[in-house]
Amino acid sequence: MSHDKKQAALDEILRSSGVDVRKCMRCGKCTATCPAFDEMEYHPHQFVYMVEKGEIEKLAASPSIFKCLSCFACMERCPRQVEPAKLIEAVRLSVIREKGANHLKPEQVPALLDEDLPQQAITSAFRKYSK
Amino acid sequence: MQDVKEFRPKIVAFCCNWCSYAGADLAGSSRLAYPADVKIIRVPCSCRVNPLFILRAFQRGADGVIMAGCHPGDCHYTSGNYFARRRMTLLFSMLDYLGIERERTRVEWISAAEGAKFSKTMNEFAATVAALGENKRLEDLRCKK
Amino acid sequence: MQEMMKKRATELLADGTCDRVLGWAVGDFVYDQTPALFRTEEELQKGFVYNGFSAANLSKYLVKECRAGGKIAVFLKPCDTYSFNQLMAEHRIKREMIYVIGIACDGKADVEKLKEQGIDGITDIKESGDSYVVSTIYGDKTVKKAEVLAERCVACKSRKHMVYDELIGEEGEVIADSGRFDMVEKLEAMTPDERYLFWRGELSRCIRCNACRNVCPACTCEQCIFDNPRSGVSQKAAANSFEENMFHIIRAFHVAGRCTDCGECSRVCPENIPLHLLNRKFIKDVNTFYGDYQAGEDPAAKPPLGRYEKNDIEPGEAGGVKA
Amino acid sequence: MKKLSSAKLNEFFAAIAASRALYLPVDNSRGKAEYKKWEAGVEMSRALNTVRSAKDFFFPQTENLMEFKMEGKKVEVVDTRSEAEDFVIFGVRACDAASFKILDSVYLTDPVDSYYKTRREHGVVVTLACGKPAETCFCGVFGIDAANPEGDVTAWETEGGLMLRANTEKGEALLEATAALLEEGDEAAVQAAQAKTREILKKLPLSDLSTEGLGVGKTAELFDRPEWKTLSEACLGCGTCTFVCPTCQCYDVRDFDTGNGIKRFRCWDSCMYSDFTLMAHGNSRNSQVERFRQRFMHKLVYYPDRSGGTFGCVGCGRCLSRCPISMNIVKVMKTMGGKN
Amino acid sequence: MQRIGVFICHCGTNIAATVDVKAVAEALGREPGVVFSTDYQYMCSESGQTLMRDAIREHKLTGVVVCSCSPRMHETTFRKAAEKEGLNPYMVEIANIREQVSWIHKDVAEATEKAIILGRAAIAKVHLNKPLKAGESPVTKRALVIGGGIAGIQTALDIAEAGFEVDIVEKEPTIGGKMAQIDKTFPTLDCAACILTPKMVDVAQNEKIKIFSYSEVESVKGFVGNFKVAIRKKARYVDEEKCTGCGICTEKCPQKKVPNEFNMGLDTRRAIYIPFAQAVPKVATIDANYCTMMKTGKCGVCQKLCGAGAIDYKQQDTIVEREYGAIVAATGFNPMKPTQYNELGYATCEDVVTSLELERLMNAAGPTAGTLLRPSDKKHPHTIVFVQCVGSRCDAENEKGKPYCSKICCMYTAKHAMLIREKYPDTEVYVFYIDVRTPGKNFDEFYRRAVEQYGVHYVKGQVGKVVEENGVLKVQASDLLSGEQLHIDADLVVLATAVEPDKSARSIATMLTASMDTNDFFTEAHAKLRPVESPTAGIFLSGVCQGPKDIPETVSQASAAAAKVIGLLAKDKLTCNPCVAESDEMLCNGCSSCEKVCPYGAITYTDKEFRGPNRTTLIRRVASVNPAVCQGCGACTVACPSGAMDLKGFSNRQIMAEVDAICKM
Repeated sequence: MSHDKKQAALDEILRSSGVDVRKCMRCGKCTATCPAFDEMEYHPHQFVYMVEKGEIEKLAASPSIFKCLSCFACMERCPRQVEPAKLIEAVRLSVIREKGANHLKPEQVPALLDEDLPQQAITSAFRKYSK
Repeated sequence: MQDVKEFRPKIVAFCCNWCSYAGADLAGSSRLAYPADVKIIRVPCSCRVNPLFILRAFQRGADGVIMAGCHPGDCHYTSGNYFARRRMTLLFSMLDYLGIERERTRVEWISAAEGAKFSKTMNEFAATVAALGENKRLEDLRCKK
Repeated sequence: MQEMMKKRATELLADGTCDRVLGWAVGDFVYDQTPALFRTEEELQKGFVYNGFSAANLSKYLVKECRAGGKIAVFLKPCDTYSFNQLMAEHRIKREMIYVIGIACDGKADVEKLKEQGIDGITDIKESGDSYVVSTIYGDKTVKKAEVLAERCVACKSRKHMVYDELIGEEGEVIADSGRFDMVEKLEAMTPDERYLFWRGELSRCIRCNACRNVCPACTCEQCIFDNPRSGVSQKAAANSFEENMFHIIRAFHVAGRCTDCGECSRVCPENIPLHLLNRKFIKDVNTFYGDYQAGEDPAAKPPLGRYEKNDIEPGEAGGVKA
Repeated sequence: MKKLSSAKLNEFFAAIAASRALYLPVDNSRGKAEYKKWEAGVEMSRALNTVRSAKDFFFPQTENLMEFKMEGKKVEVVDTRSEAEDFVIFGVRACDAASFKILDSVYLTDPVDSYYKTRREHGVVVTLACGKPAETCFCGVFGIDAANPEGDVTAWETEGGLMLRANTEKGEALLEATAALLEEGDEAAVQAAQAKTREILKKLPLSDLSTEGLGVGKTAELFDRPEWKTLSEACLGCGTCTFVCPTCQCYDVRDFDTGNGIKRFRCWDSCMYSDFTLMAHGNSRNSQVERFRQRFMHKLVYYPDRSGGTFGCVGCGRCLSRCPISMNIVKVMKTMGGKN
Repeated sequence: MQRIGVFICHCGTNIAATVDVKAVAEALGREPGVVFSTDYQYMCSESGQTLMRDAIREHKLTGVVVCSCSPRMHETTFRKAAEKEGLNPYMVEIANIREQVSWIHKDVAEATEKAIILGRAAIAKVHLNKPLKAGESPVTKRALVIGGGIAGIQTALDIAEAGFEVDIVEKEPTIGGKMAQIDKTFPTLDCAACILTPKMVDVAQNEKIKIFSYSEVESVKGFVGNFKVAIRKKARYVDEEKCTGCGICTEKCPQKKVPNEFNMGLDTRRAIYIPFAQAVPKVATIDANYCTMMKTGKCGVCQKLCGAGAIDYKQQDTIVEREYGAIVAATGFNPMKPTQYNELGYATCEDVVTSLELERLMNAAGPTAGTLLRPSDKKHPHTIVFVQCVGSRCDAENEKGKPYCSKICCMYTAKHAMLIREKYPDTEVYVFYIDVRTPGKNFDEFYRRAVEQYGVHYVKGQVGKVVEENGVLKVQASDLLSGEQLHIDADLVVLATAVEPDKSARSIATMLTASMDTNDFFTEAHAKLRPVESPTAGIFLSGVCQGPKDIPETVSQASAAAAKVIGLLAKDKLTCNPCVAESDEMLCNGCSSCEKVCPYGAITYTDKEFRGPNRTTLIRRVASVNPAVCQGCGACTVACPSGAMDLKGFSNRQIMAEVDAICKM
């Protein structure tokens, strides 16, 4: 990706999320609190740092963005109001807005349901798929 | 060709004793030049600057008036520059409302350590005012020779 | 309304609530009313008047009256109560000496507007519903009240009294969308050159009669700096354009954050200079820069120039038309 | 009697303005009449009268008297008077025309005020008879005839045009100079116009105002009347009445420090001001009652005392319409004079 | 007309090389009022000053203008010289023709012209100068210290040592403050009580010090040197003079179930109590909220038992009025209660404690007599997790926490970890940190010892969740360096919560008209150069009330504040800056505009009688400025619409005269 394109992708994420990544003091409380930690390749604090470094492409390519439950624990507990969940949501949206780039199709969802899946996860799962 | 005399603006700078006047001293001891058109009046604090003084300067022939004080939060008297800031905000807004060139007035916060900023600010301001030309809109013809 | 007010005034005098009532006295042509003190029922019956032309803001007289002692009842229109509060806030009047009778107001007529309609030789004016029937030596004419409503009342900011001991008539509301800043905005939208010409055109007519200052309920200085030879800026006449500007800028600045926007300055200007536009500019600026504030709304509120925020707008950012 | 057809009015103005400044009432941005210098395209106002009176031409609000130039420790006195230029004021009403006589009686009697005198000598006054007086008019009370004003030239508006009559040499010279545009006028048209005006004058609400009980020799009787207190109670102490008044003649002499010297000038003063005639010991009139009384006693008693009965008011009505609190000489006359 | 002398300094060649000093002297000599004008090589030298003094004498000068370097350099020099010759020092003005002219301009003609103009402005000002005399106000030679913690104690002792009287007002029944609750101190690990209690005894025994314990400041009036303070002595229902502190009442009181605040509520005390054994004053206090006698009128055990007859159930609050010359705020801090952090379980799990609670759990005089037992089951904890920065270093928008670093937590946590590992080597200790901040003498060495010598597990990361399951605290945390999420079964979790200023500080600041920052810490007069003074004259700051700090820093600041107080009290009279505001009562409207912008509370209003017109009198509200309090900023002069308020030495007329001279065409 060219430098300009990289910058454009970064600007778009920052704009659409409204997050100021520079506020992060790297305490890791977001990651400490994340219920989906084990599923993730990159963790919430890494999200913030990667966005700060402009590594949007790497993030967008990671399945981690679809592992986030959107439980907002990281946002609630972040002492610096960085709101990692908003970043994750922004990156996710940037991916699924690409035509046909849905991670899953709605019809694939029922098959993936199991009894232990929390209701919140199901609801938030639907938020991740385009209409 | 006739030699047209270059316009030299008259500029009055109100400087607070604790920060900006000291900043001007530093500019001086660092030999950082700014136009001789700028003349400084020392006041204890920017909050001592009465809008009357600013209008008075224009009346008496000033082409530009600048007020310099401590950075907000650094006032020697804790809050003076905050009050000064509100007063000047309103005064400048009113001058602009009356159609008087807003570039003729300026407020700048200059600390005792900012000799370079003092010199830069005065150079800039003098250039801006020189570009505007003579103050006509707030002049008092009786005070002109 | 007038009769109700007369009745209450008479009662208040009789029961000792007050020893004098400040109201308006009849003139020769209905519209030329003079603020007056009424001390007896007889005086009230003979001279008390209240109608669409009772325009004067009586609050400022209370400064003088409080010094005279006794207890004063005063009739205040909604806009006058703002001035009253401001005078209270500045310790210029003593609340305990004053009995405030709030009176409902649906706007005052401007006799100049009547005359602009070509009505001359007025001998009498009668209210009739939403109209005035004007008798003149050239015959009767009827005009709609709305057409001759004073400019300040067209953009009335509040029909609600900020203070009263009793109320006559129905209480109104604060009018949020009064449009009182429309003209200020129009001026702001002009180029500086246009604004300069506009204000030169207006202020050059100033004859420095001090009517604006002397009627202003915010201008209650023991001695105005412009009258004080020791101030170094005293003036008796606007000798040139600078002095015209100087007087009005400084006056506006001195009442900034204190002006209750009662509009008396413009009402009394013999040269019809729209002086309220200067004060409104400051009111608007204060609202924009420091949050909504109307002097006289709350006598306990800290005035905008008597407080600050650490992140206030910088003069350089605010000097322009738009923040 | 000369006649100027309506069509030639502008030509007439142009002819006068060709040789000297011509001032006439013009509507300003607020629709109010004020005297402006005529130039092509300027329309005369239809208003009954100007906001400020015509006295400004002879007795301007501010006027430089002299100058002191300073250079270091040297002081030089400079006479700043320059030869005044000729001018014509057109459209002066009867009241204002009468006011000039009052001003003259002050400024042209010994010691003569040279500043005033020069202006007076250089000005030609063309008066215009009133056609539609207002309710605030009461010039008749003081023997002024709005239908037959004084002045160097008197003009009447009639259907056929303007009728002009020269009353003085200066007036005759003016009509002489513009003779090419004028034709012989008809007295009858003037009389008709006058009759019409006089009919209206009779109907004015203040037409029955009386000067009885006022005037010469009434000082002792009126000075301590208790009504002064109630009348002045609402007075704001502003200078509006004095500054719009055609007969108020008081001034203050002030010095303005320019930084290079002093400009000594005079400017209108108002007896309503707290610092009027301020002296080293303080003010001679300490309260507004006294100042208020001074103004009206001057107009209604002191001046008549000194001028053989002529009142110091011409009934123009400006103070009636301009006073911020609608207190005025008529209310004073009604309270202090008449039946009392 | 003044008789002004003008002196142009060459400053060697500093000025003379760029400014034609002779031409300046000549031009200024022509100005009105100037009777003498000369130039000289070095005006500030002894001979230059002599030249000036001779001229003052010979030419009977009433005013002096020196055109030289910045007034910030030599204004005082020249004013002193003039004063020696009998001229009022404030009749001397400086035109700065070095920093503002010769050093920044190259063109001689231009520089000379500017020097002349600046000289003219100074002359114009001197024409309007008036001799000013610094006012004087007496100093009450007694200080008040608000707060009896280590800061207040140290300040009081130092002031008393210098021979001045000091009062300490402490709202609790005893002095000692937070330090009394602490077990050991870092980085030396000595016992806090061992070093604090002797100081408390010193205070009690010092004849110069008077302790108002269980008392609060009710109101403060006056100004520097002359404060009048009302102190409310809260009723403790025990006569302080009679009580011997024998403690029988505190043992026999039947009401045993009162949470013991000294032990952070970890155990209970009686309704009549002495907070701890070494309390000063050692006097019992009845807690009226719990006392059966006070609540029901039935009991009276303590009264019956008290041999000294000190119990007085009818005691009332009393107000004591005292005068002081200086006041020291030493109001201290409290650790934040972290109940807002649900995820950390403080509100729900008994075994999640704050660091100060841990201090009590480790203290020999604490509820467990010094054996570390966890609150829930009184068992030894084997795995302990420490969480740093709880409520500190939060974003300004964050409502739960504070934006500042609490400064002491890193060090005391290292201390705790070390002490635990020392005493209970079988305990695993984890410390979750964001940064470990150890700037201080022997501080980093201390921390490294905790890691290297004591094997404390320092983990870069934060704890996300603490949940109790069957008596085990399940701790979920991040280890950012390994990228792992840790799950630790802990027995005890210790939260290093933010320090916050004591709640009483805000109202005290208001009474003192001392400014505070948004976090309710007192603001210092200058962050660098006047760190122990409030901008309000006569108010000094000691300890954490000014900002987070540890014990040695607190003690240093306490002594520094004491030194400032001593400096003030050592004076018999205070000389005030004569360039202060002054209100012209004839012009004053009494509108209070000036008062609202005065940072020092120097303006007060009185109703005064004036002569009205025609032999009447009228009473008007007018402002007056206390010259001892006014610092001369001039904010009031602009707020005043009538021009009644003016500033001496920088009057409206003077400044306008300078403007005129500078702008003159």
